[in-house]
Amino acid sequence: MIDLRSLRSDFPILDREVNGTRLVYLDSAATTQKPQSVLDAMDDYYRLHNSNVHRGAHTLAAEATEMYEAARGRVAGFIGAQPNDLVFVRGATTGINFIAYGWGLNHLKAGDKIIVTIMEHHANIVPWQLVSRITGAELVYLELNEDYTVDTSSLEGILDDKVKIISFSGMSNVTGALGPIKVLSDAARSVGAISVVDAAQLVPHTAVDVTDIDIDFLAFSAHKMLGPTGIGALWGKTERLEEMEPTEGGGEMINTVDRHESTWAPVPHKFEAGTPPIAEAIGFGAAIEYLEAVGMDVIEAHERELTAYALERLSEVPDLTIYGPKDVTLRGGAISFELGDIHPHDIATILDQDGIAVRAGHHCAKPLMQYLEIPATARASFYLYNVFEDVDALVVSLHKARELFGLT
Amino acid sequence: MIDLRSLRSDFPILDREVNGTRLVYLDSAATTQKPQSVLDAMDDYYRLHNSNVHRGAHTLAAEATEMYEAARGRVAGFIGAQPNDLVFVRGATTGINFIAYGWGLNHLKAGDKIIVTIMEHHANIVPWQLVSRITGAELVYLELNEDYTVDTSSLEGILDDKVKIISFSGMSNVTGALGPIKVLSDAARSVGAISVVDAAQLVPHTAVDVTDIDIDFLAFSAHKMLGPTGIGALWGKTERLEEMEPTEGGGEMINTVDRHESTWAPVPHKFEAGTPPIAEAIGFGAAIEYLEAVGMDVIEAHERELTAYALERLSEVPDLTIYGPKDVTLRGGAISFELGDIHPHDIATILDQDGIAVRAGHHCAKPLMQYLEIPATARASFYLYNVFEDVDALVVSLHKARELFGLT
Amino acid sequence: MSGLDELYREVILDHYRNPRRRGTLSGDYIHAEGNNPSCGDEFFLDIEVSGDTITDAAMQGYGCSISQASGSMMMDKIVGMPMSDLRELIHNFKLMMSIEEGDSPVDEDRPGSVLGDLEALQGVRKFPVRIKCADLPWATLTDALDQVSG
Amino acid sequence: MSGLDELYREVILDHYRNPRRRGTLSGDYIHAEGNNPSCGDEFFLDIEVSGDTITDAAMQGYGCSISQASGSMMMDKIVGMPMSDLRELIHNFKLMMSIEEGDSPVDEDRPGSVLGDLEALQGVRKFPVRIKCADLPWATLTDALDQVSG
Ligand SMILES: Cc1ncc(COP(=O)(O)O)c(C=O)c1O
Ligand SMILES: Cc1ncc(COP(=O)(O)O)c(C=O)c1O
Repeated sequence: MIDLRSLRSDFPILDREVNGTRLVYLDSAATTQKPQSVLDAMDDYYRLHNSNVHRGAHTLAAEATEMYEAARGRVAGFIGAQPNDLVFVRGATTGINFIAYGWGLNHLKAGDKIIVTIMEHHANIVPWQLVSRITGAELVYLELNEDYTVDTSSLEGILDDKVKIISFSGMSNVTGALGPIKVLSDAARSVGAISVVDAAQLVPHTAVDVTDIDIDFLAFSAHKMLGPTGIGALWGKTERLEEMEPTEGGGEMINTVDRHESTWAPVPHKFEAGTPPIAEAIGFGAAIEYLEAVGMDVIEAHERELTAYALERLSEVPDLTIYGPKDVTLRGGAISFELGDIHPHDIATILDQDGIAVRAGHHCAKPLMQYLEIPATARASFYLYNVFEDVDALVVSLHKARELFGLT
Repeated sequence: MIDLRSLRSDFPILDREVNGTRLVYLDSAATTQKPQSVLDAMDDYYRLHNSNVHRGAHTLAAEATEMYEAARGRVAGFIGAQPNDLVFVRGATTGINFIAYGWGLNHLKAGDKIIVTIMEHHANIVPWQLVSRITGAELVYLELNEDYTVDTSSLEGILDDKVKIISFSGMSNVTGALGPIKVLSDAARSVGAISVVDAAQLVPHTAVDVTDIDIDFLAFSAHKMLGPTGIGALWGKTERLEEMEPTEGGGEMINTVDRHESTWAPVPHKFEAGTPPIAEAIGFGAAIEYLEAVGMDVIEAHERELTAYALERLSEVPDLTIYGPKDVTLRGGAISFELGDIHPHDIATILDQDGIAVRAGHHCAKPLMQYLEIPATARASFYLYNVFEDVDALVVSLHKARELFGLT
Repeated sequence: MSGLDELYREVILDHYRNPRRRGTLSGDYIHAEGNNPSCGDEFFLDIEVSGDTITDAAMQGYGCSISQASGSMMMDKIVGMPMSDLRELIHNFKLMMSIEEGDSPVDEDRPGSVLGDLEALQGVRKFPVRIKCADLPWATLTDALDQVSG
Repeated sequence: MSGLDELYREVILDHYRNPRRRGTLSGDYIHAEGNNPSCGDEFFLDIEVSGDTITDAAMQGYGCSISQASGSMMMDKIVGMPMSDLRELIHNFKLMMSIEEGDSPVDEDRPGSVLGDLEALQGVRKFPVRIKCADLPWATLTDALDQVSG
């Protein structure tokens, strides 16, 4: 059994009490807590090196630029990528929007198809709806198997040379199901389409190497992997990034600007208009450093054990229904459930009284909720700092909820 | 004489040495330094309240949401606006792009005119070029008077009902010249156009009340006013924001999402897709609190004195040419200059050896450089923490540069 | 009483599980819809008005115990009421939930005393994030009223 | 010598103020353009090649003393050189500027010793942000070479 208990002291917030008891944070799929080293890295930047990047010949500017670009290198290295193929963006949402508007708009036409899955987060649905509305392309959904994994058998009837983009989640933030990366990227390639992976839940929890998985774009957020808010990464194959139109105009993304015409800087700068999130990039780099020091294999194994334990303990709670794969090799550590007729919002309130933080709602996945014919779920999700006692506390509190609502 | 010297100890970086001497930071137009209180506010958030906003029924989520929305209220209040009319964006650049794509795209058609001025930052040029390219609208430039202020007399020949947008800087980051807000917003109104103010350099240095100046949109960045990187604000009149199309799709900006259709959340949330820059918003709020405690009138008066002193001292340096108004009532504290045939980049390097940080280059204002027929300038710029000795140090170092380059 | 016991009173769970006047109206009626995008709760309201009086009402929707019980209790309260009294009822409710402030004929210590059964929702005040749950049906009712008054 | 004195050697200021071979070529020549968007420096290069030898060259551009002097010195150096030696020259220059690493016939302590006048640019190494200034003409030359070699 992997015990990462000693890491907990690196996370200041875990010392906090909520409603008079220890914080049991089971909401890492929404956002993760930050280790001291990430806060220190940003503080150090602001206290000693703060300056705008890329524009100055003075010492602070040179230091800030070097720190910013070193962070790019670190984040790129984490997914096996070249620094110049990694664009810093506001988060996974902005990353996917950049792909939709920057690549989609100028590659889609009426009648083309974009394939997504029914388990997507709104961040991987709404941008495609917006771009479809402009281009006349059609959004086609893959549905789910009995075990909540994506049903790729229906691809057969959909896949043709009208398909230009297959965009899917590497891991569902609702069911925890892993996305069929290989099947869908192969399918995309077979018809000359590109594959886009929404990796907001994948990259934080699993080692990902973009040279291993043959995809075209990948987007993720720092705040879901120990890093700060306000930053994420968009990775693309060099050729794909070069095919993309700039998504925002402004300083730093240009080569020349005349009154009426401009030319663009090389990627990745072409997509980083204006002052970038500098401190955030540095904090992101520090988060990666922390994750690498622990080891993604260790983190993944730890989460798998926790998830297996949680699935087992939760199955003992009467009236509890889990929405997601039972097989831990098919899933990550986000566990959605219902408890009898107790609304998830009520569950969250009751758990919160015991210091337990879970999400309740549609988890920004309304089409999935409609598909599963449920309006909402409660969701517990794990990260490296969670311990088995957190699961125990959850189960105790769920029994309390049953009692309060008179479930017998 | 206003002396804000005692504030300097609030800024940790000002204790730092650069190349063995005290840091003389004259690059606040690029980005400003941060007081301890701003760093503490973000640290406090991460250490005690970190959670995603708007989505959770647990205590941390409620606290984070309250802090985030309180920050919105504070930033809005700073410019005399209602919280719901203020959108948190990545920075001024993103703010202007949102206006260009969100409002411009669906209000412009071939033959329409967008008026900007020749003193604009690329952030207020390139987005309009991009949108013009799509819509067929035409970008028209106002040029400058002898004293570097915007020549509004040429409006006469341009102003007609083809004009849909007049977008201009409230203060130039190159010449320091204030923008003719009243003349241009009146002009816009007279032909039913909207007025957009790039306030990246204005709001940090002058009290702005959007109920006083009758404009439609205003954008600015936190990092240029003591706040963190990664966040800025886009303010718009309620009706204008409601006319805008969403600029990014994703979580939190929706009302309902079906497989093929979605509807949007009310403003400002409609424009805040995904996890917002939460810690950054809180830091932004703390920066505003700091500025309000000092008083914008005091800050403005202090900078005016510093600028007057600097203009006087610089005029004593042989071979030095200033590009900007001489009259301090027409300008802010960004001073661009050339020194004989010493390239600005060389000036910056020489000054840096004395710990003095200035910018050198085109300052993201290439059309202005072309117009002035200079390829680059050196620029010194001030903020509340600068003192008269900073100007003295600058002048001494400029004499040294002349010597090194053998100017006599 | 613990906060949770105060929140989940028996009468609330009863209304949650046995909502009054669930369904839709037919004929001539006013329809309004409310939803809470952050949690997904929905509330659909039909009211029938004859002269100045609400003569019938029906609700549909889905959501947590608080939003649904609040709606169910609201139904009980409004049928038979003169339209002219509705704004005050809404105000008194919002007063109890600390959504609105102001003078009112309300007992400081028991702001819900004029509200009958609805007083059971007073415990929600200790759970600020849940206030918007309790308010959803009332916001929908306000919407319906606005349709009538123009 | 202080860092600044080392950076702004007399020979550099001389090349800055009196750039060699400023202008353009006519007839048959290779043209390449380089610029440094972050500071605005520009460098335009024309080279004339006969057989394997650079027989003429001209430059235009604008920029700081370092980029312009580096270009001017480069002009002096390359005219008359066999094309086949250019890559090595560029490599040696980049070695001196610590842009590239590698074995070379270069003196560890005086990596610029094989470069003649250009050795004066060695002082730039102490100013890392200025290295890209010194490199601009050389990046442009590389571009010109790539045009020839395909
Ligand atoms: C006048 C002006 N507008 C816009 C910007 C862009 O601001 P940011 O880089 O923070 O997006 C700047 C800052 O460089 C500026 O000075
Ligand atoms: C699967 C998935 N995709 C995308 C996102 C959006 O990430 P962000 O809100 O950081 O932009 C999330 C996070 O909520 C997610 O879970």
